[in-house]
Amino acid sequence: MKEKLMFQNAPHVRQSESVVTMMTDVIFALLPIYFMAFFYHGARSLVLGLVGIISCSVLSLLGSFFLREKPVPDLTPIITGLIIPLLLPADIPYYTVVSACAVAIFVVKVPFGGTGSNLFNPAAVGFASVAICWPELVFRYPVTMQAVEVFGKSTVKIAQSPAYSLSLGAVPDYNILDMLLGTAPGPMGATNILVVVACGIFLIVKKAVNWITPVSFLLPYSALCMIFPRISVSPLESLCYELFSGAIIFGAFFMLTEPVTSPKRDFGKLMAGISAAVVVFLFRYYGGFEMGFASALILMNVFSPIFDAICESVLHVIRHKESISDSLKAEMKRKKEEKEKPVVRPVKKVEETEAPGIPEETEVPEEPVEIDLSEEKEEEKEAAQL
Amino acid sequence: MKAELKECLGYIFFKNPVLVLGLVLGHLAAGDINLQNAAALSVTFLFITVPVMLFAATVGKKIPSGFNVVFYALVSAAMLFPAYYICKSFSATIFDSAGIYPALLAVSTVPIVYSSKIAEKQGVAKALFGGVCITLGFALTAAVLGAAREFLSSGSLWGFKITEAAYPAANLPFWGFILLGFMAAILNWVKDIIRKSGEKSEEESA
Amino acid sequence: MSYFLQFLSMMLTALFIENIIFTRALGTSWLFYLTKHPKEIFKYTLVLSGITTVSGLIGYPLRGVLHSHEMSHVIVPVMYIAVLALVYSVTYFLLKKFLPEKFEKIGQNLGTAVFNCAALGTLLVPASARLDLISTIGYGIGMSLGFGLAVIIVGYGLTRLEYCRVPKIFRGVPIALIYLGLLSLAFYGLVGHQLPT
Amino acid sequence: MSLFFKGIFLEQKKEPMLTRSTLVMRQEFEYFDCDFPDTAIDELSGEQIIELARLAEIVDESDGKMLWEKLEKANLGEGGTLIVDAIDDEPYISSQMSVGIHQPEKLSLGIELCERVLSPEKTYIAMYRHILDSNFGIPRKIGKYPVKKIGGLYPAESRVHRHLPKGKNSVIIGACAMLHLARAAEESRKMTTCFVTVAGDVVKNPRNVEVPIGTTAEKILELCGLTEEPEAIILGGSMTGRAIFEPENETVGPTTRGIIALARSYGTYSYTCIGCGRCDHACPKALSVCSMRKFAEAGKLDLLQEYDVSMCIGCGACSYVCPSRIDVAATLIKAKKQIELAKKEGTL
Repeated sequence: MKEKLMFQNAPHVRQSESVVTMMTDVIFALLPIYFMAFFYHGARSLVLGLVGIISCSVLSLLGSFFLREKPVPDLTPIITGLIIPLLLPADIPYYTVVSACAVAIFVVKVPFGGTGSNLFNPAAVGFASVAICWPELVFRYPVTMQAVEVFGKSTVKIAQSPAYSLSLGAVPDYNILDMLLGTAPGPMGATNILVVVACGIFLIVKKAVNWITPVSFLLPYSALCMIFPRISVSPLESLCYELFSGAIIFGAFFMLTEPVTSPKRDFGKLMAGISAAVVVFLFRYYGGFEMGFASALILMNVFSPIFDAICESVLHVIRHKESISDSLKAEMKRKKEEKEKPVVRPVKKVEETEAPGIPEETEVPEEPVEIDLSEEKEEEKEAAQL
Repeated sequence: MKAELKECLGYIFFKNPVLVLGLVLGHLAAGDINLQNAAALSVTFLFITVPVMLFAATVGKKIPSGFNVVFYALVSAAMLFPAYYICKSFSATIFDSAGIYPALLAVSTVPIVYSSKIAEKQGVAKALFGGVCITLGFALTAAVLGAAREFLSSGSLWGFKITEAAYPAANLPFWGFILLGFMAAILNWVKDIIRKSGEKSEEESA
Repeated sequence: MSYFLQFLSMMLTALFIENIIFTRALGTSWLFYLTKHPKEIFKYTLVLSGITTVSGLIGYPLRGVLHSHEMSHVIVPVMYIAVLALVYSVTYFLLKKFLPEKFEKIGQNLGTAVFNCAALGTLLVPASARLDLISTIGYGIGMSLGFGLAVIIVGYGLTRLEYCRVPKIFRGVPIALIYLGLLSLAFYGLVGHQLPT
Repeated sequence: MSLFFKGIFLEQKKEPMLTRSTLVMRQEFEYFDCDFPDTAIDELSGEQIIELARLAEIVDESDGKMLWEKLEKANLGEGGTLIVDAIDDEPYISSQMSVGIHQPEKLSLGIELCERVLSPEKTYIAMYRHILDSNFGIPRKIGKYPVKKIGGLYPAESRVHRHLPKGKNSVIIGACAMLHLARAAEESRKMTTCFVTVAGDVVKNPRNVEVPIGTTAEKILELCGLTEEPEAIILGGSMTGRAIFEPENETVGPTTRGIIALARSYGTYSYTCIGCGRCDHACPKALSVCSMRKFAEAGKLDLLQEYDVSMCIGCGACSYVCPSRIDVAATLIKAKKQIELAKKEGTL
């Protein structure tokens, strides 16, 4: 009996749901959107999705080989590979999707250390890099209900998306129903609002994604759109136009809730949602870019640790409620005594502050970066004498 | 001669001013868009570093530490004029694409910090040699980066068109940072390989 | 009143939208030397903005004259460096005479605070954009405050890198550069086009 | 928000063990001789009961202290409450509840003796309510003492204090200790046995057993029979126990709650953390578990202290919930020990 016994850590009962099940839920939530894209734009959207998945997973295998760790069977690159084509138009050439996936894996994930430690949302960075590089390709969308040829030049008529006409301040010439059902031209996966919302709710019910970020993003954003409409239409209508154009709802359910880069605590997620709403609102109104959502998201990823730190300080006070209130009472008592008998104020010690800028004694400014190069210091020194 | 060559290579690879010490990053990231800009930056860098090193090694020591920075800035500003004429020689409209970056080299970290921290303590010959090697390191990095970005963004080298543009956004500042980051990583990788092969040869010999 | 609005709008654009580090990459090597406590960095930016506004004021009439000159690409920067040197030496001696104990604290580093790319960039960019006096000052102050903001943001981001499994060859300068690149990608999304330098 | 949901929901899997009667291992009992053998049980005075507990060396299984010390020191004063701990909120484990259910009259006798010593104003038996996967109804009263159902999520221990009136002190005594006190009073029998739940998907007939203290885990497992070779054997609770390698020389003590034999072991393989924040959500003490794990792995003990790792009660809720199968609780408990070590050496 003895030889087969294995060691395992404290809680010997574990939840049945694992990372793999969560990721498969997200993939299942993305498939109906691909079906709708196939319905509107023909087989090319499926081929684009396939290209996205293959390039992302191959590159991430290469990356994990490069990181010299054995490739762990995780599905995050597949999700990135599925999300990127959904933000692009259906008739985009294949090399753009491959370059977006390459940027998403090789610039965002591999240098920062694999799946768990990327500081930015790979899908957002991938899409932003493609949108900046080929704006004329990314921001013109084929008209729906016409199959785009899978290979070769696409002959489908091109039309501007409602988001573009909104950024010019003109009322888009598609009514709200069109945009709900997705017949308005736009990014492949982000126009059929009903299907996207349904998949989002499916994700929230399956607990693969938390419900706080999308809700705390969509509510303030719609409030802002109603207060400051860009187009002279009734506030409710302007809200619908703003919300249904420009991949806002798709981004709220699939990109904003990416677990690695969003804050960890629920209160932090709330703060992130609200500030993301404000930043996306500003980006869309004053940004020079039609698709401001992706770059606003990258900015929000920078502030997620700050929201966590705020939460932690609030909770720290709550946890130490009693000890803090006791010390406060003691403080008040001490102040009362001080008021009664005057005390000679001790001379203030001149506290020396560490001089900013370059520490003097380093012969060559070897560590320009504050990140500790501890294990490389000696090797750096003997390199200096080289 | 072998020691100097080894030290010069050391400056270029192991103590590359840009990739390892992180000295002059902004100019390369935003200013170094094509090969001509790289050449302009390197020439200006040469004309600034060598005289300032010389000045620091000889006169700089005597000036009190807080005040020598002014002289370095004025010397490098004075050296901007000859650099201007040379830059104008290889292309008239160089300053439209390079903008203010060649002129900004005058107050970059090399003449201000590197000279007052290192060149003052070295002898004249060593400071001069150090200055030349740093310029070499900078020029190599600038050339590689400039060529890569020009080829990617407009498919041409020094203005002569080779292919059509592969990645038009390569000349933007954020791609400059990312490419610099990857070049620095490749440099670390090369250093690793050299160190490992060095250790392996020591094991065989020991 | 409209002057104040113009000043404010110029300052805000320079502070957030056209941040000096992320969109023009001026003074990035300072970023690595300065990643210290936010209070320290704020003092630094105050010194920077003070000196650059003063030298901007002095340099404004000279700039108008020199722009017509055909070698203006070189003469304007040299003039500004000379003005910076003048302002620096004046503050150097004033500090030495009137506030000696403060002088010991930041004496040696005052030089590096004044003569860096961020300071000269703050003077040259409004010059090459031919802005009038009010927006020059606004833009200058905005750029130096933007420098402080960027240093704090990147400083905070870089401390978070310790908990990522960064591979060995990317540690130190390379990963900081890639982080900076991704941040300026986000700011580029706000601007939408490449800024003239 | 994480402030309101405290702890996690666990299916208790208590079924075959709870309703089956306790199997008693054949053993000879030890007796003690006290100097007042003839006084009837209901005239025993407080000191005599404490003397009985001391002679019988009864150990309270909820916290491992000696029962007579607890009885001596606990002066409840007016308005105090006595709580009988029969809360088995860990899956598989029901050793304390089985005492209350299968031997109610002995338990109520023990509680009555304790009441005479402490003279509390209110006494009740605490039981965990969420045993949903079995059609077992928790009794309303055991003997003449009411049963208060402790609701909420795992871990329930930390929530018992919430049911008490503010400002009044209270005593928690385990149900098995009460039983041993009753036996000591009736047959002046020493405490030589302890109650252990034997469970797991490999055990042939899982049930609660009463075994002498010090018997090895292997003998107990043979008592209940094994259908196949287990991959992991756990000594203690299913959430806070530890995996053992040699069952033949690991012995059972009064505070061991159960022995669990599992067919498949999780091992220590885990994916990378994707920062989903569920461990923060599950922590009953509202600690920032996700960042603390990162600090613990990076070895930053000062930051860990700042994030209050000392308040971690080691309940294992975070590791249970983690989808990447990371042993968050183990890392934090190890870091906590390192901090105490560092504090002792004065490095921190």
